Amino acid sequence: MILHTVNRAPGSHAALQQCIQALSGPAALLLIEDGVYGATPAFTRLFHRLDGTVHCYVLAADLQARGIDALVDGRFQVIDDAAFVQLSLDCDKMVAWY
Amino acid sequence: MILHTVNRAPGSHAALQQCIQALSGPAALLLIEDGVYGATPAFTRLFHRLDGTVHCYVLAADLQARGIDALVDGRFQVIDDAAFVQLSLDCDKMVAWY
Amino acid sequence: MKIAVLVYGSPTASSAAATAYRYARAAIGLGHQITRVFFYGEGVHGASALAAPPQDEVNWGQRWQQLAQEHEIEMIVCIAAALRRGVLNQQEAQRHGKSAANLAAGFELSGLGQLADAALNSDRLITFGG
Amino acid sequence: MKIAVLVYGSPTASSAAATAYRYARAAIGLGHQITRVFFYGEGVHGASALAAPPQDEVNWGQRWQQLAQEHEIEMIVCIAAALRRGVLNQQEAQRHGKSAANLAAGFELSGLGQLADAALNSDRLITFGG
Amino acid sequence: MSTPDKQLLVVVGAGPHNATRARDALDLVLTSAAFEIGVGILFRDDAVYQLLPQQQADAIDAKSLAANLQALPLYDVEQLYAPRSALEARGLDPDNLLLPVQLLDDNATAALLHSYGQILSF
Amino acid sequence: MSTPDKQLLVVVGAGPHNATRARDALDLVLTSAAFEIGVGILFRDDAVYQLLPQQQADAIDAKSLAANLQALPLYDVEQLYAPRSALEARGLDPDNLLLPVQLLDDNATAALLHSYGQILSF
Repeated sequence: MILHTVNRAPGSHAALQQCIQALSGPAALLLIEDGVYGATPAFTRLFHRLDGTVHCYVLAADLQARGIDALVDGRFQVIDDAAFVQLSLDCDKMVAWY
Repeated sequence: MILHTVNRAPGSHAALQQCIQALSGPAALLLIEDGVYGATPAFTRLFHRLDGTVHCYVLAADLQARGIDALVDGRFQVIDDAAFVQLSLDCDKMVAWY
Repeated sequence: MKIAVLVYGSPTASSAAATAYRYARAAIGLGHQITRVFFYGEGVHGASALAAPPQDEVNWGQRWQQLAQEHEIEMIVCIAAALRRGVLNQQEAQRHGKSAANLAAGFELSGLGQLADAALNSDRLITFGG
Repeated sequence: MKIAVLVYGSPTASSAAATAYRYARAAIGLGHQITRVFFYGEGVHGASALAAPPQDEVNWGQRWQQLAQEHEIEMIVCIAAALRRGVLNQQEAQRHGKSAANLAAGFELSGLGQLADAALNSDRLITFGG
Repeated sequence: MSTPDKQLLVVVGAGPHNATRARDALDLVLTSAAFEIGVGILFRDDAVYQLLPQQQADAIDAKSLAANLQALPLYDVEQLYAPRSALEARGLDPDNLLLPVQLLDDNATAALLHSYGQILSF
Repeated sequence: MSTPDKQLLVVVGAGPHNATRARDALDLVLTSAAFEIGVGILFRDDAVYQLLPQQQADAIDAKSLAANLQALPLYDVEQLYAPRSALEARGLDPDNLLLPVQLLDDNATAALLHSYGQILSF
């Protein structure tokens, strides 16, 4: 299983779209840094083509820093740094989209 | 008159779209650096909302470096560095989109 | 598990150094080993000894130094990327006729082979882009 | 015309320094005056004396030095941005207890007032973003 | 205060933690105000994220930008603008921002750029 | 050549003159090949611009990336891929590229990522 991370804001940068276009399950998609803006409802349409074998996560600290912890779409599981580490080990390899 | 410059590739970055959305004539729009990819036919749809009071330019050296001088859409006037200087002086002020 | 980390982003123009640091600290906290951190591209600026950020901002280079010392982490800075950006040790400063060196203690200049090796011989390689 | 230039991009992570240089040279060729170049944000890395790019690549800092010397251009590096990124002159190196200075000759550390002044008191201010 | 043709508009397009762009823009605004230059700010595109309340920068060991933004009125910087479309595209509530910004439709944003004597963008 | 699970895929998403990303990716590929590590390259999104013929880097005083890319076959790096959709979205002719890349539909691109033992992205 591949872990995909995205760290760019979807309002300015195509990294999230590019990742989703090249992604097939089983996979984990983790939004970090400015990528966490992608977990807000305004961008849910980007995720429609993903099926149930792609699990979506978002990093808690980056949400808090940006004041959007209360805006996260239900598709996402909010995880802390330790869970990020565990996720990266549960996956065989990773692709960073930036 | 305002000179708007855009230096990001439209395939990865929203700068060109963002510029066009906030632009009204009379104005000059100059694509430079990776922004020159925006002068190729694949992106002409982005320019449809501009009227005849917005003049579109693209920087010659950046086209040549990227091997796309033969692909420039007819809407654009290809200019050299000296013409860039003259254009920046013909305008009162500039906004760099990046 | 043995984990290697790639930092490919400027400490001031990206969050790569900060996020990678938080990841590494969490991994160590869970009992894993961070074997090597490789700084490449703009990431090499994080190895400058001369950075003097405001007192209420974090100096990420210093944070990495401390973590590396406490947990025996190799901190490798890509030598080609560093030369191009003006991050030099004494030896390279002399070789290129430069007036000073600025590579922070605890960091080592080396080649890309160290990254290729980390990719294939660690249990995981985690990339933090810029 | 009196033209000021803002370079707001790393010389290695953006083309800002290169494009600004070509613009400045063309302006001088047309008989205009480049009064000041202000390096801000990641742009301050362009003022490092330690950069040692491969011999077949341009050292943009050196190009700026030559142009500035020939045409009496003020080259101002934002002091706050430079400190944060480890670009220091002798005085700042001493003040912050750093082992060396690395600001290239011909560049001067100063405050943001020099940018605000350039914006309002030049005929044009041309920004090259990163 | 200076005449309109000598006023400066600082345009910022980056979120609060995207490099130092937001802080660099703000520092230029505060410097200009200290020099008694009339100065306004346009928060375009992702920069509207700077205006969100409840940002906790310490969660990522960063310095709070919001605290500095909220000090703008103390420096008599009161020409604060944001395109309504930038907030809408990001699903943000214009009634819940940490600064009193004037919301502009896209035509008004374009007109704003024309109205200032000088523009600097980040 | 190494077994598939020990092979490395270098994914690059940047054009030829966007920072040093393209060159950094290529340098890692050449280093890996020198260490006799099996290595492939996926040119995704804007990276397909690297494959355009007739780039004249000297027009902006830059070093030619194309020259180095064309040397890849000499180093036995022959696993070269690009998504067909990336070329189409940019209006580029797949029959006029400076390297013989294998074109993939989006499903095949996703499958490619799964097939390599390790991935590094730029």
